[in-house]
Parts: sequence; C-alpha cells; structure tokens
Amino acid sequence: MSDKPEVRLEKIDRDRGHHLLHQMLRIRRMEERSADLYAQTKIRGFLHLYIGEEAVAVGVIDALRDDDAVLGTYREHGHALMKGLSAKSIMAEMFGKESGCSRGRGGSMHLFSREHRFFGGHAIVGAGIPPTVGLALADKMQGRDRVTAGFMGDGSVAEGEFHESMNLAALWKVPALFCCENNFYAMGTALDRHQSQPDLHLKAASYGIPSIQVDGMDVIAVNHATRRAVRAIRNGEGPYFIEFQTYRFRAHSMFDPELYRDKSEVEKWKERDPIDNFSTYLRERDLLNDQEFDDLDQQARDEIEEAVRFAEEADWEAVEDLERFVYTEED
Amino acid sequence: MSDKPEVRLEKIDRDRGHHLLHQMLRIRRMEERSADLYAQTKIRGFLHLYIGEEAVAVGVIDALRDDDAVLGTYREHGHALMKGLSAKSIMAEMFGKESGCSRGRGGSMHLFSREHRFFGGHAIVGAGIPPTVGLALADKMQGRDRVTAGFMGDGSVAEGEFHESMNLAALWKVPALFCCENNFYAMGTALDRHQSQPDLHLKAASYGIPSIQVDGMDVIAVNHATRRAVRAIRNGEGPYFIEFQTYRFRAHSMFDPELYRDKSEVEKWKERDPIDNFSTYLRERDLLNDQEFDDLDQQARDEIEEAVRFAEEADWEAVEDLERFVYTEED
Amino acid sequence: MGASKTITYREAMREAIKEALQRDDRVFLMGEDVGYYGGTFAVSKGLVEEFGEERIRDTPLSESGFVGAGIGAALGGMRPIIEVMTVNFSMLAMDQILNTAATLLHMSGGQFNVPVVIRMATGAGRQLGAQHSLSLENWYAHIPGLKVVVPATVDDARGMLWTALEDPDPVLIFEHAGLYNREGELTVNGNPVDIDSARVRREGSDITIITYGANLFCCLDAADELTGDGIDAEVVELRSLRPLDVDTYVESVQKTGRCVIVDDGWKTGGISAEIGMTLVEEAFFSLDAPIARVCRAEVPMPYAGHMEQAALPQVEDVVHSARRLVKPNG
Amino acid sequence: MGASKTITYREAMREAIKEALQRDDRVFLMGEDVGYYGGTFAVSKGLVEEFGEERIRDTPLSESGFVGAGIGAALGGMRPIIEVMTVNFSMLAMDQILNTAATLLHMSGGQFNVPVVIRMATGAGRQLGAQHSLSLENWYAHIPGLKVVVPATVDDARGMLWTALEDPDPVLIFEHAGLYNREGELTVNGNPVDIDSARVRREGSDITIITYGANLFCCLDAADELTGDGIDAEVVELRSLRPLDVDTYVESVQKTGRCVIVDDGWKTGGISAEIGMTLVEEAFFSLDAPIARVCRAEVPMPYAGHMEQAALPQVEDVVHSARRLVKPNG
Ligand SMILES: Cc1ncc(C[n+]2csc(CCOP(=O)(O)OP(=O)(O)O)c2C)c(N)n1
Ligand SMILES: Cc1ncc(C[n+]2csc(CCOP(=O)(O)OP(=O)(O)O)c2C)c(N)n1
Ligand SMILES: [Mg+2]
Ligand SMILES: [Mg+2]
Repeated sequence: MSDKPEVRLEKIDRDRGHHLLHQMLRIRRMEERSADLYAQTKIRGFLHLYIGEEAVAVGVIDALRDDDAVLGTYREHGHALMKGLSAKSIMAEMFGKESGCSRGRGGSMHLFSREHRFFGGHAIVGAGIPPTVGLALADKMQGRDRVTAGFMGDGSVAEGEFHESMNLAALWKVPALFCCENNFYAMGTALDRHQSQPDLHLKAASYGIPSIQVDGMDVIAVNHATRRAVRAIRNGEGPYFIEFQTYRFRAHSMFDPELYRDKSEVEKWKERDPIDNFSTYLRERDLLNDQEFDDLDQQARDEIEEAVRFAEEADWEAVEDLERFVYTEED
Repeated sequence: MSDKPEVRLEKIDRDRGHHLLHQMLRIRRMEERSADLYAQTKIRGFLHLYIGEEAVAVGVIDALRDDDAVLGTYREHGHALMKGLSAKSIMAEMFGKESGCSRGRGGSMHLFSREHRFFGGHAIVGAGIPPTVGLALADKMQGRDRVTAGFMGDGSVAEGEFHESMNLAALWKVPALFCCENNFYAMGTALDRHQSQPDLHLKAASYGIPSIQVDGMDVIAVNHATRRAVRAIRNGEGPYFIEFQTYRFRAHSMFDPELYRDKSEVEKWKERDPIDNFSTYLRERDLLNDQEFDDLDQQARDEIEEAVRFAEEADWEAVEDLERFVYTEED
Repeated sequence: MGASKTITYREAMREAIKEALQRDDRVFLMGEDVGYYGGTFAVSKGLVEEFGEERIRDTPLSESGFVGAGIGAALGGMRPIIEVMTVNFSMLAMDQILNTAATLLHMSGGQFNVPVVIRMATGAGRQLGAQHSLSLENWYAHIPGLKVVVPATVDDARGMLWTALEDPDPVLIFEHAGLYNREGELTVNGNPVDIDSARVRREGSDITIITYGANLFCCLDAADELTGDGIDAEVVELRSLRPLDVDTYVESVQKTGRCVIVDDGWKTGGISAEIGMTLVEEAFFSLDAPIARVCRAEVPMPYAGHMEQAALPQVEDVVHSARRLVKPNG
Repeated sequence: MGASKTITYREAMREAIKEALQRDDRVFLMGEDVGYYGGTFAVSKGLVEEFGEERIRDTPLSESGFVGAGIGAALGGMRPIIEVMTVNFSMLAMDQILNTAATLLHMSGGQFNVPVVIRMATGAGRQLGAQHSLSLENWYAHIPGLKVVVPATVDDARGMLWTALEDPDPVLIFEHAGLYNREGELTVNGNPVDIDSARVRREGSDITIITYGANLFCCLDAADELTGDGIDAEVVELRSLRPLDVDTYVESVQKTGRCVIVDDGWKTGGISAEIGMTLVEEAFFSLDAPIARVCRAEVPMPYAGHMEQAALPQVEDVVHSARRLVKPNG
C-alpha cells in the first residue's frame, strides 16, 4: 500500500524491546476486553477500537517527554494509556464512573488527564487540530521546548479545519507534531473515495511542512521517525507531519456491519499485525522467548482485569452533581 | 512577482482587440464613477473596487459561453458587467433601487442575474466555492457541456471551504473553472503573511487538479489560458484552476486607510495597468489609434453616465414589500 | 384511511428516499457514508446497490463543502437530499445553510430559490457525550428563509420528505436518532403530507402539552399517567418548527388555559421560550396559570447513563409539571 | 465616581486591550487584520507598532482554525483575545466555540477550563446586506459553558474586557458595530466591572423596557418620547445575555406590571422570547398586560436603506408598543 519507507533500525536491547511490546500488549488487551464489556453493556455509547494500530500510539508517544502534550480523536484509548493514564481510570471512565479519568462525563470518546497533559478525546472529526496548533503556540510564545502531538485520522484531511491548521502551524512555525493515522478508511469510505490525493503526507508538504510517510505497523519505524521529528521540532524548526499507514482490524465502531470492505483485505493486513511482527523481530534477534512473551502478556491481562474490577466496583457520581463543571468552580 | 508565464499570443485583429479593450474600459469607468457616487453617499454599505484587475474578469468571461455560469465575490461588479448584466441594472442595484439586478436587496456585494447565469455576489469569503462545485456537478449529472467559473481571492485559499471544495471537485471531476484572483493582499494582510505557500496554484495542484499561474495584468494571457482550460473542461477532463496574479490599485474597500502597503508598491504595479498595457500592445501593432481609443472610452463613459441617470431616476421599492422573497412566491 | 403496515421509522425514511429517487431523476442523496456503509443509521442501506454511486453519493468529511455543493446542485436544477449525519456536525455547515441557502432568494431579489432538502439526526439519549448529543433544531428554526420539520411518526417520516422535495425553498428535516428503531403503522400508498401544521395527537380539556419529535411519545405516556390524577391532558405535536403553527396550539391553550412545553434542547433561548412567548402574545387572557417548560438541563451532555437521563426530559418531569399547574396546592 | 473623559466606544475598547496587554504577559490579540490593517473597525490601530507581531497577531482567513488555535493557546496557559471580525463570520467557527470551548471543562470532568475571550462585532444598520448584518448573540447565549456580554457604554466597553480576561471560562463579547463612533463619558482609572448583572438605566413606574447593546440608546429616546404621553418608562439594560440577570428585570416588571422587550435580532426564537418566558415563569401574577416584543423583521437584511430601517427596531416602534400596552384603548 506504500513504498517501503526508509527504516533505519536503532539498536534495540532486550529491555527496550520488551517495553515497547508490553505497551502494545496493554493496549491490545484493553481493547479486546472493552469489546466484551460493550457486548455486556457495561460500556455504552460509541466505542472505537484501536486494534491493529497499536504501533502508532506506542511508537509516537514513547518518543515524547512526559511534559509534552497529546491530543487524540475518539479512537484514543491507546494514546491515553500510553501517555500514562492508568488502565483503571480509563476503564472506569468507559463504565461512566466518578473515578474515571473524566469523571464519567466523557466516556470512551473523551478521555482527559491534566496531570498527564492528555488533552482528549475529540469526537468532532478534525476539531482537535486547531487546538493542537494553539497548545504548541503557547509553548512557543512562552519559550518552552515542549512538543504538542496531535493525532488525526485520514478522514480528517478532507475537513477544512485540517487545512486551516496546517497553514497556521507553518506560518507560525509552532512546535507541533501532526500524526496522521491513515488506516485507509473514514468509517466506510475508502481513502481513494474521500481523497483525490491519497498520499496524505503530500497535503502537509504543500504547506511547506516537513512531511513523511511511515509504516505504521512497525513500531520501530514509527518510533524512529518520531524521534527524528521531535528532535527537529525541539530544535525550533517548526511543525512536522507524519503519515502513518496502518489499518484497523475491527469495525469502525460497535455499530458498523462492515459492508464496505472484504474480509480478505482485513486478513491480508492482519499478516502485518504490529504485535506479531515485532515479537518475531525480537525473537529472531534472540531478544524474546515464549516465556517472556507470555509473562508480558499476562502482566497486561492482569492489569486490565484489575482495571475492570476497579471500574466495576467504582461509584456512580451523584445525580445532584449534574450541573457542576459547566463553569469553573471557584475555590 | 511571478515568473513570466508562457504566453502564446493568439492572432488579435482590430475588432477583437477593440472589444477586449472596450470591456476593460467599461469596467474601469464604472468603478471610477462608483467611487464618486460613494463619496456622494448615493452608493452605501461596502464598496470594493476592481480597478487594476479588469484583465482577469474580461479575459476569463470572454472565453466562456453565454450559458456558462459565473460566481463572484463581493468584488464582482466587473464580472457582472462582463457576463452581460447591464450597467443600468448594476448601478441601480448599488443605489438600492427596485430596478437593480437584485431589486435593491443585494447591493454592491450581491449582484445577481438568473437570465445571465450570474450567481452572485458572495460576501462570505470562500463561501461561493462549494456552490461552484455544485453547479458544475449538476451540469455533469444532467449531461450538459456547460462550464461553471467561480472567482475567489487569494485570501479565500486559507479558508477550509476552499480545500473541501478542491477535493470534491477533483474526486467528482466536475466541469468547474476555479479562477483565483491573487492580488497579493487579503484586506491588509500580505500574501506571504497569510499563506505559508504563496504559490497558490500549487494548492489546487496538490488535489490533482490541473493548475497554472498566469499574468493577470495581461488580458491576452488571461484569455488564452482560460480558453485552453475551458476546452479541457468541456472535453470532460474535470476541473481546472488558474491563479491570476494581479493587483488592486485602490483600497480594499472605501473604509480602508491602506496603512499596510507602500505607495511605491502601488505605483510599481500601476506601470502594469492592464488597460494601458493592452492599449500599447494594440498601438504597437497598428490596431489602435488615439481617436479609436477615445471613442471606445467615450462610449464606455456614456454608457455609465446613462446608467447613473437611470439609477438616479429609478424608484425605491415599496416598504410594504419588505417581507417578500424570504420564501418563493407561488404564482 | 387506507390499509396500513407496521414499519420502523428507519424503514419509512428509506422508503421515502427510494420513492423520491424513483419518482424524479433530479433527486440524489449525498452525505458521509450514505453509500457503501449504508448510512450511519442504516437508513440508506441497499440504496447504492440499487441506484448507483452517482445518485447515492458518498462524500468526504467536508460538511461545509458538500452542503454548499448541494446548494449549487439545487441551483443547477437538481433536487439533492443532503444528509448531514447529525446536527452536531452541521455546525460546520452552518454558514452555508444560514448565509447561502437561506438568503440567496432574498439577496437576489427573488431570482434564485434553493430547492435543497437537508436531513440530519438530532437528539440525545444514547450516551454519546457532549459532542454527539446536541438538539439544535431551534437554531435553524430561527432563520428566515428555511423551513424546519421534525417528523415523529412513520407517516410523517415517509410523507414529509416528499413534500419537502416539492418545496422550492430549503427544507431541513430533523430525525431524532432515538426514533429510528421505533415501529409504527404506515399508511400504505400514502401521499405527501403537509409540512406546516401541528396536530392534536390526544384531546384533553385540562392542560395542553406541546412538544415535537421523540418527546411526543414521552408526552403521550405522561398524558396517560395524568389520567390517574384525574387530569385530562391534550397533546399537541408541532411537526414543523418553522413555520410554527401558532394557531393550533393557541386554540388548544385557549381551551385548556394551561400549558407545559416539552423540548429536548436546552431551556434558555430554546424553542420552548418562543412557544411560550407566542402564547403570551396571543392567548394571554386565556391563561389560568404560568406556562411551564420541561427541557434539557443546562449542561453539555454527560456520558454516564444516569446523568444523561437526569439531564433529559422524562415522563415524570412532564407529569409533575402538569400536576403543579393544574393543582398548584395539590 | 471619579473624574471622567469623553471618549468613543472604539477608543474605550482600544484602551481596554492596551491595558490588558500591559497588565499581563499572557494576553495577546489575534484575528484577521488586527495588526497592520489596524482592525476592520480600527479598534486595534497602532497596537502592532507598540506591541509587535507576536502579541498583535494577524491571522489568515481561517475562522475555525484561529479560534481553535486560541482555545489551544488558552489551554497552554495564554490569555488570548480572539477577534472574529463580525458575528457573521463566526458561523465558520461555531463548532470550535460550541463543541470545544464550551464543553471541554465538562467533558474532562472539571480538569480543563478554557480562559479565552472572543470579541466580535454584531448588528445591522449600515446597509451591508444579508450576509453582513446578522445579530446572533442569542445563539451563543443558548450555550451552557459560555458567558456572553454585550457592552453598550464606554465604561462597559473598557471594563468588561478586564473582567472577561480574569474569568477562567470562555467569555464572548459582542460589540454592536453602530456603537464604535459613539461617544460617552469614561470613568478615568476605572476598574473592571461585573459581567453578569443588568442595570436600570432609567427609572420609571408605568412600563419596563428591556434591551441591550446599541438599542439601549433607542430605548432611552423612546422613554423620553413616552413622557409626552404621560408614560413613565423604566429602561433595563441587560449587559449580559448569559447569564441573564433575571432578578433585576423581574423586579422591574413586578413594579411596573408591563413590559416591552427590544432586540436587534429576529423575533422568532430570539433572546426576547427567553426574556418574556422567564417573566411568565417568575412574574406571571404581576403582569397587567401581555408582553410585547420589538425585533428585527423576519427577513435576511435587505441592502436598500429604507428597507433596512423598516426591518430594524426604531424609536417609534418602541413608543407605539409601549403605548399600546399602557393605554390599550388610548
Ligand atoms: C465533523 C464530523 N463529521 C462526521 C463525524 C462522524 N464520524 C465519526 S468518525 C468518522 C470517520 C473518521 O475517519 P478517520 O478520520 O479516518 O478516523 P478513523 O475512524 O479511521 O480512525 C465519521 C465520519 C464526526 N464525528 N465529525
Ligand atoms: C469568512 C469571512 N471572513 C472575513 C471576512 C471579511 N473580509 C472581507 S474581504 C476580506 C479579505 C479577502 O481577501 P481576498 O480573498 O484576497 O479578496 P480581495 O478582497 O483581495 O479581492 C476579509 C477578511 C469575510 N467577508 N468573510
Ligand atoms: Mg481512518
Ligand atoms: Mg486578495
């Protein structure tokens, strides 16, 4: 689907390999469990799973500092987890409980954490992009060397706000990293049916923004490209755009009957499963064995189970609090 | 300001030369007279003059058929006149009279004529572009070989709607001609301060739309480029984009103190006055003499004076009619 | 009344679109995922297979772009049905609807009417959170030049589209997302229905409950419950928010002397205020009590189910309100 | 009251911005042509020379983009004053204001407040036609999470910005374009003023006239004219549309028993309906007569001057309305 991007592998040692693999497993297991919980009607509303795309959030956010900011879309569970929000706080949020990371007010599409500089969870396609520019602008105006990473889908590239934002970012040379998760579909509409130019990184390039296309199924490629981009941004070189080519293995949301794509296409992409592939890569280099994989996986599963228990037992917010948080409470 | 575009001059005979010159003079004289009338408070509201940019409207619309459609911005007097609306109906409109082309409801920014397929007069920057796509789509769906020409300023290229429209036009291969009048300023903001990529035709090109940059001070160059574009569009090749580099000699509107640009810059551009230049061109080829120029000019002046008299004497619409034309009147 | 069949609101809407496509070559449906996905709410499922990509036209995520393109297509002689997935996303197309579709006829001195139909889902109740739960049909009802209809029954879902497509001016159709699965009795071989009158859906003498959209069913339930208190409520369904059929509800309130207005949107500045105000203007001396509003709480919609339900008008809220007006000391 | 000086509304606004920039490093002004052009209404003239391009930031024509960027900058610790040239163009930024600025605090369970100030010109009366003459501050006043203020006097123009900038949540300031040239007496060394209360601008006993923005002056003139009929009108200026200071005008109407509401926007579904409805809810038994509304005619604004004036509330309209309520048979 894309020219093989230039992937210069950095030296990966055992610890680092395990770390990245573990992060992907945490996300995968959380998403799988969420699907069950949705079927059990514990999680309600819309639920958009990230299964298949884990390498992107993991590779990108691993390349950021803690004080960098991240903004996601409604498909942001993985990003939130990777940015440091606990599985508990995410799961409780999806249950709608008061101890959720957004107090149960946000749900799956609106995870937030001030502590972790995780700015959502935006469910209007494209609407998170202008605030990404603004957060970066604030850092620039205040002389801080932080980076703001904003995630967006391929579908958002058709929205006017995407373009207004690219122009602003380029004109103002803000320290923003735009991460386009091109999974080749906007809901049921295939990329070449919603974009006259399906090479999305060329869009950002037309604003004079350094822009590349990267294999989003390869966590090392993602991480490497992001590190390079972040270095340039922190260097004061202005915004950077990366198109990550990836694929969602599941339906758009839990309502989607997936009439618009062939099972065979999905199966083909599954051969490039980012977790399987990275495991193989590590095994081939003797950096991972079966036992280690199982341990990492079990850890992830345990963490998620504990999160589910936590969410299950957590309290509902009192109905009397309904009208809170419309305006800031003075203290 | 631009590389000299490739200008293959077609053979211009005396009649044709006089015709194009006359059209530019008609617009120039109408605009100059409008400025006076504004000072006399006969014309009110906002008034955006086209002086300096005449070669664009004349060169483009001359290349269209009568049954082709045109959409303009709020700087559209010239386009309306060139599309066949009478100076009388335009002037009466600017006076706010009932015999105006929009019945006095539109004013300078909202000239319309169903008879001439002149679809306005749009004063929200960028908002005329999506309807341009739609008019062209209608022709395509109904199997007609008409072209829809939509004019827009350089400022509109920053608006999201511009981009949404380019993508739609390219995806649907509609018979639309996008005419960008790049006069290097959006109000008081210079092109390179509002566009990170000031070569605007590259923006349309990034959607896969055939796109060129043309000297908008040269009526022949404009006309030639448009003819080529229109041929391609009528051939079923889809949309086409032309960036016309031009300049407004007057202020943005009658309120503008022009603090943002040097007089010397304006003077430099005036050396490229499209009327002077084309006159010189014709004279050098013995296609125009002083007497002929004066005659053409006098004709233009007479036409405009007659239009002013007409507007002056025309009736105001009855106040009782205020609530008409909110909904279509059944007949 | 002829024969009828049981059908969901979704199916009624699909039939309406299908018939429109069959009836008139100029009609086409456009919007995000109306084609191969089958429509977010499965309204257009199967239509692209039957009518092809040109007439069931998937669009990119470009609300302003494709709404504006639909306006242009209407100017060019087509009869587009533009689907903006939900009212939440229509904010992005607001300029085209307000400043182009609604004004063109007037600005052109009567020359250019814009025969578009714009459909969108509206409403809350499905735990979709603040950005996917708006009810802003009242804003559109504020705009001269538009017509705004809110079908609640399957007959209206089927019949209003027809009338809307025959209208020379822009008509917006708001479909409450909570209605799609609801079944009702559809008149077979039904005709177009008018899109500018309200209906008395239940007669009563003690109080008038005015509502529209999905809340019709909540209000009918409330009226049933009120009979237990010996209160005989009349339920008026607006059907159209612009124009508002003021005469019908004024007549009802003149009869009952009391009124509760139930509406899914935020209270302050909502459509219920307009309805109440017209009653003050036209039926002031018939009013035996203040007018009450039952609306959405003034909060962005929270995700948690119990909070969302607390924020939305419920049968009990309507019952309590009505009781308080009829029996203030009861 | 200390010393005062005569100053235009435009100058008062400019002073307010200038002082804000001097007072707080985090404040910056952004918008189309706020810099080298000097502001469409010349409000920011001279500021870019004084404060530089970073703090007086010209933006491209990208309403949604730069409003959203302002929201982000506020989240990042800045205090942006975002100028959207006029309310007409703010439709393009509606999604950012409604779905992001107004909801973020709630969606995040109280974590992310958005301290932005968004200024825009509003109103008609200058023959600018349908696309440049809207008055839609009522829509913004419908949105929980926003505060909406409408300064009419030079003291409010100067003082409200200050308070707005100190507010942790989004505040929208609507400046009627017809006010910029108007002179008034500015309190020298004035302080910030509250942005949530109404003011009785003229006391009277027979009828209450409720209004805001530029219409304040129209209503004061009407009140003067009404004295000729022996009618003593009280004029209440709202100052804030969200929150609405219901108590102040309810108290006034409880005293006078009669009320005319004057507003620049379209009548149907406008802010006047909300005001009327709250009166019905809170002062029903004090009302001696129906409530009257004097609003814009329900048309896109025509260009021709005589038509535009006919479409807008005039002193005579207010006088007639008030007379009819006080002396129905007079
Ligand atoms: C402005 C807007 N329009 C429509 C929608 C409905 N919608 C939600 S997700 C989606 C597709 C987005 O696709 P993409 O950006 O590629 O992200 P992905 O879901 O593939 O991660 C659509 C149309 C929306 N949320 N916002
Ligand atoms: C959406 C919108 N924003 C702002 C304005 C105010 N405005 C009118 S013209 C203009 C500049 C447009 O520049 P350009 O597109 O280059 O056209 P030009 O005036 O140079 O012909 C601006 C900012 C508007 N009319 N519409
Ligand atoms: Mg996608
Ligand atoms: Mg320009």
